[in-house]
Amino acid sequence: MVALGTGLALTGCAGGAPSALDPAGAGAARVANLWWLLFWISVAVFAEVMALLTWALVFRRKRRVRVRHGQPLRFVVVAGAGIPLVILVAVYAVGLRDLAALGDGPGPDAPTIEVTGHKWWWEVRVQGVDGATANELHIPVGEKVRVRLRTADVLHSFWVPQLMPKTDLIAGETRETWLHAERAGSYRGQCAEYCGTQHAHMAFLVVAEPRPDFDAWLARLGTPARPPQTDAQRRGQQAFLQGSCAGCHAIRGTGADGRIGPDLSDVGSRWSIGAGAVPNDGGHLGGWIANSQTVKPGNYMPPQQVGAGQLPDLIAYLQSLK
Amino acid sequence: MNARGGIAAATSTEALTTEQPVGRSAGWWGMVMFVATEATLFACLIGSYFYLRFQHGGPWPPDGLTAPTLARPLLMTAVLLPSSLPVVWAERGIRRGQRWRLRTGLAVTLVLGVTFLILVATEYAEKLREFTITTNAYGSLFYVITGFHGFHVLVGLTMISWLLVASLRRGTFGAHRHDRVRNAAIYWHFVDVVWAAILFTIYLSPRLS
Amino acid sequence: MSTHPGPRARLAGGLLLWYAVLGGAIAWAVHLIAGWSVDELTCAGGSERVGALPLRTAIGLAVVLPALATVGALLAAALLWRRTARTPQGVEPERRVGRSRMLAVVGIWLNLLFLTIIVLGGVALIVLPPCQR
Amino acid sequence: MSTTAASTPGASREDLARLEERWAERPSLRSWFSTVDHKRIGRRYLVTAALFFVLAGLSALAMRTQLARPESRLLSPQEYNQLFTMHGTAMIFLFATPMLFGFGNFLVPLMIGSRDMAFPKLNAFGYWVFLFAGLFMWASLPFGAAPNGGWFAYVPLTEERNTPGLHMDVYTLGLLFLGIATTAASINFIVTSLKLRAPGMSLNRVPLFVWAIVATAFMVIFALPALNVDNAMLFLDRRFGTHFFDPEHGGNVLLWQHLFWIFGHPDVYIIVMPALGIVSAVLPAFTRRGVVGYALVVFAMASIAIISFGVWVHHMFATGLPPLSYGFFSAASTIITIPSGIQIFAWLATMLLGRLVLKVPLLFVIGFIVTFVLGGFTGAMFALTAFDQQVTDSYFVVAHFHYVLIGGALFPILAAVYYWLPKITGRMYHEKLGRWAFWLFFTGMHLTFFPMHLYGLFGMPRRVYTYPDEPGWGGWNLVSTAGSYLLAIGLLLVLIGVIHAVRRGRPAPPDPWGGDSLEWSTDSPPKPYNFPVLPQVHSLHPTWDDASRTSMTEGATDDRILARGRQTLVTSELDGRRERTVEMPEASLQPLLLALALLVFFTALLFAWYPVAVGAALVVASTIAVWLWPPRRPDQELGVSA
Repeated sequence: MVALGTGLALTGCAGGAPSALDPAGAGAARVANLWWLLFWISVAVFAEVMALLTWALVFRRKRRVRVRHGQPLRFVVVAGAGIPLVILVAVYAVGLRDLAALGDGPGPDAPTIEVTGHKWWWEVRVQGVDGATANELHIPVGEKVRVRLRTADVLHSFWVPQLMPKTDLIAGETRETWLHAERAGSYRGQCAEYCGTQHAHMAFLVVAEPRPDFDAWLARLGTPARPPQTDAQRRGQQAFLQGSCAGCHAIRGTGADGRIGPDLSDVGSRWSIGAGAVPNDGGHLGGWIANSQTVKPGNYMPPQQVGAGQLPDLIAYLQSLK
Repeated sequence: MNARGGIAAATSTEALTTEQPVGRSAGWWGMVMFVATEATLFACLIGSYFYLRFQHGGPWPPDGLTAPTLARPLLMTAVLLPSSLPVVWAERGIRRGQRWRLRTGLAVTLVLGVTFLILVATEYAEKLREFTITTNAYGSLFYVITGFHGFHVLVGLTMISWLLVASLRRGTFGAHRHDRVRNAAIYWHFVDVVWAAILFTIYLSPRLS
Repeated sequence: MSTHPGPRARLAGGLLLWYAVLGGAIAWAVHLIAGWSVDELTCAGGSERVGALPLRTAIGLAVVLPALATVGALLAAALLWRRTARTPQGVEPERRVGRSRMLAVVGIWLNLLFLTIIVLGGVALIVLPPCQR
Repeated sequence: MSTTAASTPGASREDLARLEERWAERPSLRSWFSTVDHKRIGRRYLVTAALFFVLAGLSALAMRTQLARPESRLLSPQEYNQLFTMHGTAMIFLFATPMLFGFGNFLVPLMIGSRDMAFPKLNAFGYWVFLFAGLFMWASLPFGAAPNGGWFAYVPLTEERNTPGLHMDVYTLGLLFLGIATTAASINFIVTSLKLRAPGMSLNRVPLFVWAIVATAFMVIFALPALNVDNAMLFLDRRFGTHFFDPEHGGNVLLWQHLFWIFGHPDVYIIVMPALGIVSAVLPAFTRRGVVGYALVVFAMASIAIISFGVWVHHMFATGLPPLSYGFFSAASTIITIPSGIQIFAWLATMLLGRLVLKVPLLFVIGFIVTFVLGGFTGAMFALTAFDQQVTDSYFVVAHFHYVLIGGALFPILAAVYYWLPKITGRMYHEKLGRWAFWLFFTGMHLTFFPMHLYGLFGMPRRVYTYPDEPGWGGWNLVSTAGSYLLAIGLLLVLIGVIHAVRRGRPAPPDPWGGDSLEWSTDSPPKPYNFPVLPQVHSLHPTWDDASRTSMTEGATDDRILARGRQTLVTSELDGRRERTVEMPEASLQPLLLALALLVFFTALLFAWYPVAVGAALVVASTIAVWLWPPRRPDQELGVSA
């Protein structure tokens, strides 16, 4: 009963969530298939156990029932060891096959995306491209892309449920995984290894897009940020460069080259502020700049002394960086 | 008895159902279990040493530190390992009710143990000039493992002196009452055996390969 | 069969009983520690050889030798099981034979179980490349 | 089946008076602090562990309330992170193990027919250390200095530079302190079960609960050192600048994980195993027959105890080690399911052949089977590396281990509470109240944790203080929260039931259930000396067999009454052959003093008052020296020749 309920719930409610049961790529698809195999085996065995339990409860409670002192060892051995052994060995073999499949990464020519975990955001670079972005990486649809994982501080874990199982980011070492998406779309990922105060807000987005769009993203990543177009944006840029912002953040082509916080060269186009803390719109951006501690308590950006007149300019400038 | 007859005898129902282990006291089991958990502690430390060493790769000791020299550690071994013998001799003595053997044996072990600790101190005095516990992981391992063992020697020596003081009084140990002697002896043998493992790990293994 | 084995035979028999019960467990522990540490540490060092041996052969030894030791323990447990099938006449009835019989059953099962694990580990060795990440 | 064994004692009135004089502790403040009676100590373990359970449970309720809705701001992330760390740490270390050890303390000597544990003073010492260590850790919470690195405290997050302050020092020192208690209790259990069994209790007649406690104790002996080494190294790293876990200076962060899980996985079974023993102890009374396949169940416990040491890397399947290493651990993790399966089917067979008496303890056992089996399925799934990498560190794993731990430990613990309440307090509980408690708890438990499987699969990671409103997350989280309140009400009813029983319950007969093991052949609650006559055991179910029962009445012999001193019997390790009588220690304040000195020692280390710590260490050493000082005896008795 419980198990059937699960079945319904699993198929009914997963749509739209970053669900491991709604795979969009080769890695996650294998695991989803494995899950359904395991699920149905579990349902069958659970039904068996419940049937025996019910039998006992229904027929062995009567006062007249005769207690039998026999030792039905064959039953215990067959049902408790024999059948499970067969199932487990089979499942173990399937598991090994899938493990080997997950190890079957991209060829040497595949693009390599370098992801560095920070408390609490993701720095994204592409091998051979001189530029960085944050909390968002693009991959071409239908191709395997190598992802090289490092951490700048504590352990994190790189997890895109719809595309690929987790790989931890280990301090002092480099790990590799790969991503593959069969259909275009945006896939939510999140840090899965507890990493301190704001572990909850360390999400990222994997955007799978056709190869030309991916190439365009690569090109944008390697070129200077869009220069300011309006007066407000120009004043905003000035405020950015003269204020304390540039000490921590970089914007390509402006001389701002701080490496402590995320590179902001394309901040206007990002899906969120604070690695999934709030949506990326003017109001939230202003709130973040004024005092990000109210938005994402504990993060490393101190409240900024920005004049009330400067804030709209700064917002306008940052939003124009697409 | 020939070999074949021996095997037949050893695999008879009688022999196979022999109680083994049998007849140990509660105190003996308590001490053995305590030593077992302590031995696991040392195994974890030594395992950590090799784990860090092989994960580190490259030359070991790292950062241009020199591999430990062998002269002093071998001298320390020569002092510590034989120190189990007087304890055995003392224990056998008290089993026969000979209190003088107990006192003499314990005193000799005490001297050997203290000598060992003095040698550890001179070793540290020299090493501390080259690296400390905070220099790198190797330094941390070196001092923590040897220091932890040194602490065990100290605890063992405290037991030995405690026994010695107790044995100087009348009415404490005898042929029928020597559980405490036996338990302290087990602990001291353990401290000795662990030293052999540490000698291999800290002093000999960097010279291999 | 001698009914009054000497003290040495008794000691050997008593120890054989524990080999029958725990032999597989210890063999498996050796297999696991050796297989895992040799694999992980050799790969961490960037080599695929342990001394003169290729890594696969070295790990293979860590599978085969413990498996053989476990088979030995299984045979010993089976022997113990047969020897305790009937209560012998005379000295000390029942209790210690019953106790040994139970240990024999436990031993047979333990050894079978550990043999299975070691064999499955061997399968992994055949299927998976030792240093792939 | 006997219900009258205790009312016709085989010992004479004079013997009983002498035993009373030797063993009874007069109620006084001093005796409250100095007691060494395993039954009083066992009760204290139970009450104290229950207190810590309430605290950890309230932490969980606060967390569930925060998670009821997406983007909730009820708790700050700093508060939430301390709460979930304390919840996990306390449930594992301060509730589950001590609670089960409490039952062990109370029951093991009774079940094996002894008058106390092998080392009664050590037993008292263990309790005080447990109490102080628990208070030491919880005291940090009101100051906002509680551990906040998760119960497995991964480095480098828990290193000084990432988590400054006392948080993780409380964790490392608290667990090192507590480890002393757990180790002491384990050694005591092993030695007690090896040496103090009643004559005739050979290994094949040892109650399954005692087997479970012994297997657990062995796991503790060999697993806990790994945790202690780990914590000691972390403390040294944080406080004294060593570099064990610092990759920039030759350290390695995975060393922490290896050592932690070498302890951590056996610890899962350290918690579950005694609970499985409880199930095997409860079933015979309510099925009117012994558990099917005694030897198989013993085998299952032995094999789980051993294999549990070889599966730790399955907690590290996402750390990127070579897949072949994973293969070995995956094999062991898969196969460890089999002994559990054997036990489950042995219990089912027992129920299918016996006559079920559906009282509250059996209800909880049935709840255990349903829940634990579900947890077992997901457990077997985690053995498969590929699947594990997808769901580890998600709410799926949270669901899994709550099914295993609540199913595998809490259900049996509650069964045990109802089953042995008459023996412990001498009072019967209220059956109807118990049934209500069961159904609320059972429903609440599944309502809370079943949905976690779902939102785990839907991609929600664990240990987040809040979450965005993704489809399938918000709604199911609300269900979980509602369930957690239901669960809490069920547990509240258990508490009310216990209080009601103690205050108003009917007096309990010696054997209200018709149980099979020796504790049912003595008074409820047992006299300070447990048994007027130590039994001679003739079978696996001594209370059910005439020969064993009469050995305590008509067959009573002086050498099993032992009224001339504070004595009990020592028997041989395997066959339970009688060896000699031993003198048991009297009540003493030394255990409390020693534990207090250790408390000062660890507190001083926490606040870096090192001279105080050295002073406390000297007090520790001298207390032990006095404790063990040999009593003076005449030379003749000692057997001294020179």
